[in-house]
Amino acid sequence: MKARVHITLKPGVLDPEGKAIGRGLAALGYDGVGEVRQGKVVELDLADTEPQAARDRVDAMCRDLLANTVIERYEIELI
Amino acid sequence: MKARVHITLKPGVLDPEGKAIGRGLAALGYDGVGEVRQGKVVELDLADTEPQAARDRVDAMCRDLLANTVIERYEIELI
Amino acid sequence: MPDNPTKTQGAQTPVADTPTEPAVTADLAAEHGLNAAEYDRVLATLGRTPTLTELGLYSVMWSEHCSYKSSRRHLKKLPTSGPQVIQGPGENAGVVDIGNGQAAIFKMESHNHPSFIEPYQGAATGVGGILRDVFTMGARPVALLNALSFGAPDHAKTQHLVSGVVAGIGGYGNCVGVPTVGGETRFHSRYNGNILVNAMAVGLADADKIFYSAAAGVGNPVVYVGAKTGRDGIHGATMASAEFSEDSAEKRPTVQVGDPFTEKLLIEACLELMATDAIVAIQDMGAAGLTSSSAEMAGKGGVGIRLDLDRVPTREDAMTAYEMMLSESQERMLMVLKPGREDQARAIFEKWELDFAVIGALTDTGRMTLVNGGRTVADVPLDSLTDDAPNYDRPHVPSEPRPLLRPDEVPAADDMGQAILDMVGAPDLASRRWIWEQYDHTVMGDTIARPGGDAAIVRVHGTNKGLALTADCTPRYCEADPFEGGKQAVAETWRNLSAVGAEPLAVTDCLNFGNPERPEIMGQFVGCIEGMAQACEALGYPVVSGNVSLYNETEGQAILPTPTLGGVGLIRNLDHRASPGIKRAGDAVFLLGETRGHLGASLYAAHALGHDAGAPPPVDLDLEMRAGGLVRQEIALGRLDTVHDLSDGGLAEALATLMLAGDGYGLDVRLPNDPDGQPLAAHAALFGEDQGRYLVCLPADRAEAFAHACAEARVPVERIGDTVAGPQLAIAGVATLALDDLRAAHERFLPTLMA
Amino acid sequence: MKSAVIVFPGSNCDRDMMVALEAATGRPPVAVWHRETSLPADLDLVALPGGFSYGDYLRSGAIAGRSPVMADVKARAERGLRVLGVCNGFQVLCEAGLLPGALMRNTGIHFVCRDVHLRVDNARTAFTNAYGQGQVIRGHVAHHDGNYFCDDDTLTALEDQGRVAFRYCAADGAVTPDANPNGSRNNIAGVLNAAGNVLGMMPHPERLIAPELGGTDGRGVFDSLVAALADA
Ligand SMILES: Nc1ncnc2c1ncn2[C@@H]1O[C@H](COP(=O)(O)OP(=O)(O)O)[C@@H](O)[C@H]1O
Ligand SMILES: [Mg+2]
Repeated sequence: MKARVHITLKPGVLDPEGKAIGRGLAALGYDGVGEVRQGKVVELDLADTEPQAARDRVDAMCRDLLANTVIERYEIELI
Repeated sequence: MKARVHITLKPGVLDPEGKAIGRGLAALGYDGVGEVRQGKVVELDLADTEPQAARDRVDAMCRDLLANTVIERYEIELI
Repeated sequence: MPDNPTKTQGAQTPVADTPTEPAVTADLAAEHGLNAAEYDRVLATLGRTPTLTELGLYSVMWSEHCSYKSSRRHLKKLPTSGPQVIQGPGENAGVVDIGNGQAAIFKMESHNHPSFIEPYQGAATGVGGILRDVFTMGARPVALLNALSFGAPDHAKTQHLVSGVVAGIGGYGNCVGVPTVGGETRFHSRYNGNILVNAMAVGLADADKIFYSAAAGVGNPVVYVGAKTGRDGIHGATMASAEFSEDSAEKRPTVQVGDPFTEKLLIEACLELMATDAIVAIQDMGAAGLTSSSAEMAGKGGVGIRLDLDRVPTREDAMTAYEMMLSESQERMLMVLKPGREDQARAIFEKWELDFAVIGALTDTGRMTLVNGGRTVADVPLDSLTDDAPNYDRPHVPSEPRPLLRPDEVPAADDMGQAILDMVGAPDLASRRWIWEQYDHTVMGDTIARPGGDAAIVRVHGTNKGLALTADCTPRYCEADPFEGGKQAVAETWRNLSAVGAEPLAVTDCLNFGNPERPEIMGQFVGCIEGMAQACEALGYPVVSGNVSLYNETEGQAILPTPTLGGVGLIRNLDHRASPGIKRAGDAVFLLGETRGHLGASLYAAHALGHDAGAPPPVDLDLEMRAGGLVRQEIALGRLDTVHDLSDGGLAEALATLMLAGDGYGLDVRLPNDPDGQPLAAHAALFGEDQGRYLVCLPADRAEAFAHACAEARVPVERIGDTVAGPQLAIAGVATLALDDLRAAHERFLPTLMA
Repeated sequence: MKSAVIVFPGSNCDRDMMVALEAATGRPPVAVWHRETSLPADLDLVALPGGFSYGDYLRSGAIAGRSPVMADVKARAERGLRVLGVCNGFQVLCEAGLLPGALMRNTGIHFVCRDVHLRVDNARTAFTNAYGQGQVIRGHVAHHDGNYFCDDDTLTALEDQGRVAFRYCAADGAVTPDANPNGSRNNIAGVLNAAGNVLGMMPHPERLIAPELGGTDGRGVFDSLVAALADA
């Protein structure tokens, strides 16, 4: 089984890299681009076979390491 | 309209970050985690209203700035 | 690997391809960059058709990048020895004696093509590669420099390339924890399609603990350490040896991705193992990876080598012998250990979480034998890969000499003050702060002179000695007159070292040129080398390491000839050193050397005329010796602490720099006269780029003694004014400029370009 | 004073920190490898040096913050051991939960290596008593992720309890946006835990300990620790 974890900055936390991308796009002439936010995806190959157990384990990994909940939130997708 | 661009390293390209995350998880006692790959997500607010046009424009942005197709590939999702 | 015989009868071993691989033909050889004559030579050497793996070996080992086939005979002209030289060219890096049983180890290398395709990773892996060249010899890396040539500031790709290259150099060096202390950066349209990224690394070791690459000891284990092998950058060496075309970015295989974290662990692990006596020979896997490292180690040692490729740590499935041998995965090293030391070494690498594998053994056959999946996939004489590689005497024609450019042929600015501001803010002279603030230049706690001066100074840890480091070249001069340009590049590094008070020890170089198959390009190459050779000879300043990068062309447009020189000097007592910033009001300001107002090939002429014109300024090596010697002597005696040499932008640039690097002081000066005491046109006096000059400031009460010392050393000198308390540059009869305006002009260019 | 410096894979200011500590305390600190499960006994200080532990992969300090030795660092800090984290060490302390908040990417996106001015916001701590209250000193930063973030409540608590040790400021001590090299909230350069025995700071005091290195203003941090111990 595979899990994909999407990690994004919490709303309200300033995202300097997203902003820089936005400026870069504007400089290249792409207009009409509003807010740009950047995040991370971590893809994991898992030995688990049971979806709920897998999800719980990945959730624990997120809280333990993958995300810093002071600034980030995460979403888990099993594939 | 909103677009979400997933940017990942092409298969076979070294992903030191993914490797380090994998090691970090193993050190915390999470076993059964196979390969870990890490990528980026960029979320864009777009003024476009027509999906195909929006997709084409985001595709151009990817080739121009968001991704380096020498080592990365990307996937566009409209939401 | 006791089950592997160390003696093989090469010619009798059945050599076979993996069944699924394409048959080797002359066409396939051509696609691998081997021309018809070269392929015939392979056939004759082997007496049979090569396997695909063998074709791969020849293609990378005979590439320009690895074989130096166009440059070898000319590189021999460079002086490479001297009492200070412990190891000259031919090893991974050059080694010079710095006294007290210590040695400085350094080298410069290009990563031009990969940086154009993927600026961040290209530049980053360039730094990683040059660091390995240095620590593979037993040195702890202590400093990095980089010499960058970008296209015109307004070219569509420039901003993106600057941003990626600078981030990549910083990203790698900062993470590894080696300070990036200097370099140079230029912008010129001739680099629009082919930027240059040259990186230099400097390390320190005990002079009696240097590690070399020549393998020895039949039966000794061959060990692979570091990161795993993937399909990265296969054919990087051949790529670095071919011209670019518009679609290269599409066709080329993947460039390598660097992992500075693994490199940091590799440095620590290698240095830990080097503290034992387990290593016989060691070499990093650079261009052409496992192929060149194994061939060169065994070739140099005059032994044979047998590798069992099934034991190579790989990170991808089903890699073929061809792929493993040609992979340019980063952060890997090859070593030959003393027998029985495998476990000791393994423990160290495992502690640092790095791969470790015994992948073969030395043999007595003089051949490289590769085994994979039970098959012998290659078996070739080592000499044919290394010493007997092609060696060409390419036709070369000298460049057309350019006429002298008289000052009256160059328009003088109406507003000389504005001209000075324009010059100080021009792309070639503007502050590089935006770049070096992205580099950690103080990590390791020994950076005594940070970027921004003539040469950076890094203290030898735990002592009061320092290494002075600089990288320089003036490609405009090399284009106008390769011989004088080659001389000048050497002299400029020498001058930059002298200006901080360092005794110049030796140089490394990175020779970047266009397509050597064009006689006019080959002429530039030969001219520059001969000029460099003359200067190095005259200055007692040998070349101890270097690198050649040819085929820097896109669509037939070659780069400017760019022989980048990296100079290393020694300051024996750091209490006595100099820097360009004005330190006090009331100092006498002297100009050393002769000012003739030479505007040929100058930045000013290029701006005023809209194109490069005229012969470059000649370099008088005898005067260089005398002036540099005097400056160093006065600094060493503690009598001189404010020095700046004159180069691009001439006197105007130097006056501005004295103020910009100072603590808010000003200058009250007049223009110098020519050697006959006659006045010069203001634009010629201000912007002429006559060589061999220094601007110095010293307390007025010592002015007379200083002038006397100059006369004694036969160094022409003129007192041109004084330092003052007010933040103003006042040039009598020419202009008065506020320090704030100079600073604003100087700091504007890069932040604006990169915004 | 007996001190230890923790070495993570990828630490690169460990030697610099040891040099500074030895100069201030007169005795060489002990290097502790991250995989140790306990610190040496009778320590007076443990320092987490700068660098790129685990390559700063995932987030700066994230993987190192969970390495084996950190459990004992936490336990001993709770019992009052002084802990100093500089740069990557500060990031590790936040990730390990010894200090509140997080260090994010600099707002300017780039790595930044430069001298800055720092205002000593609280000179009554074990780490800052050698400075005057409100004194403006020279600091030196070299980081990519030095942008200190915390929520509003945490910020109020830090400021009300005197737990901001240093702020980035202009030469005259004014705390202005221009003087902020990384976008930190309220120009925060260093914070303390509630008990005052743990300090994390982005500027590198160990790089400014001699005139030839560009200044001596960093010495105060180490001298303060020595003085605090003598007073205790
Ligand atoms: N790419 C770079 N990286 C680091 N430092 C640089 C770079 N480019 C220029 N510098 C620094 O900027 C200063 C000016 O460079 P340059 O004009 O080449 O000096 P000089 O004329 O004395 O050789 C030097 O201190 C140099 O080290
Ligand atoms: Mg200079």
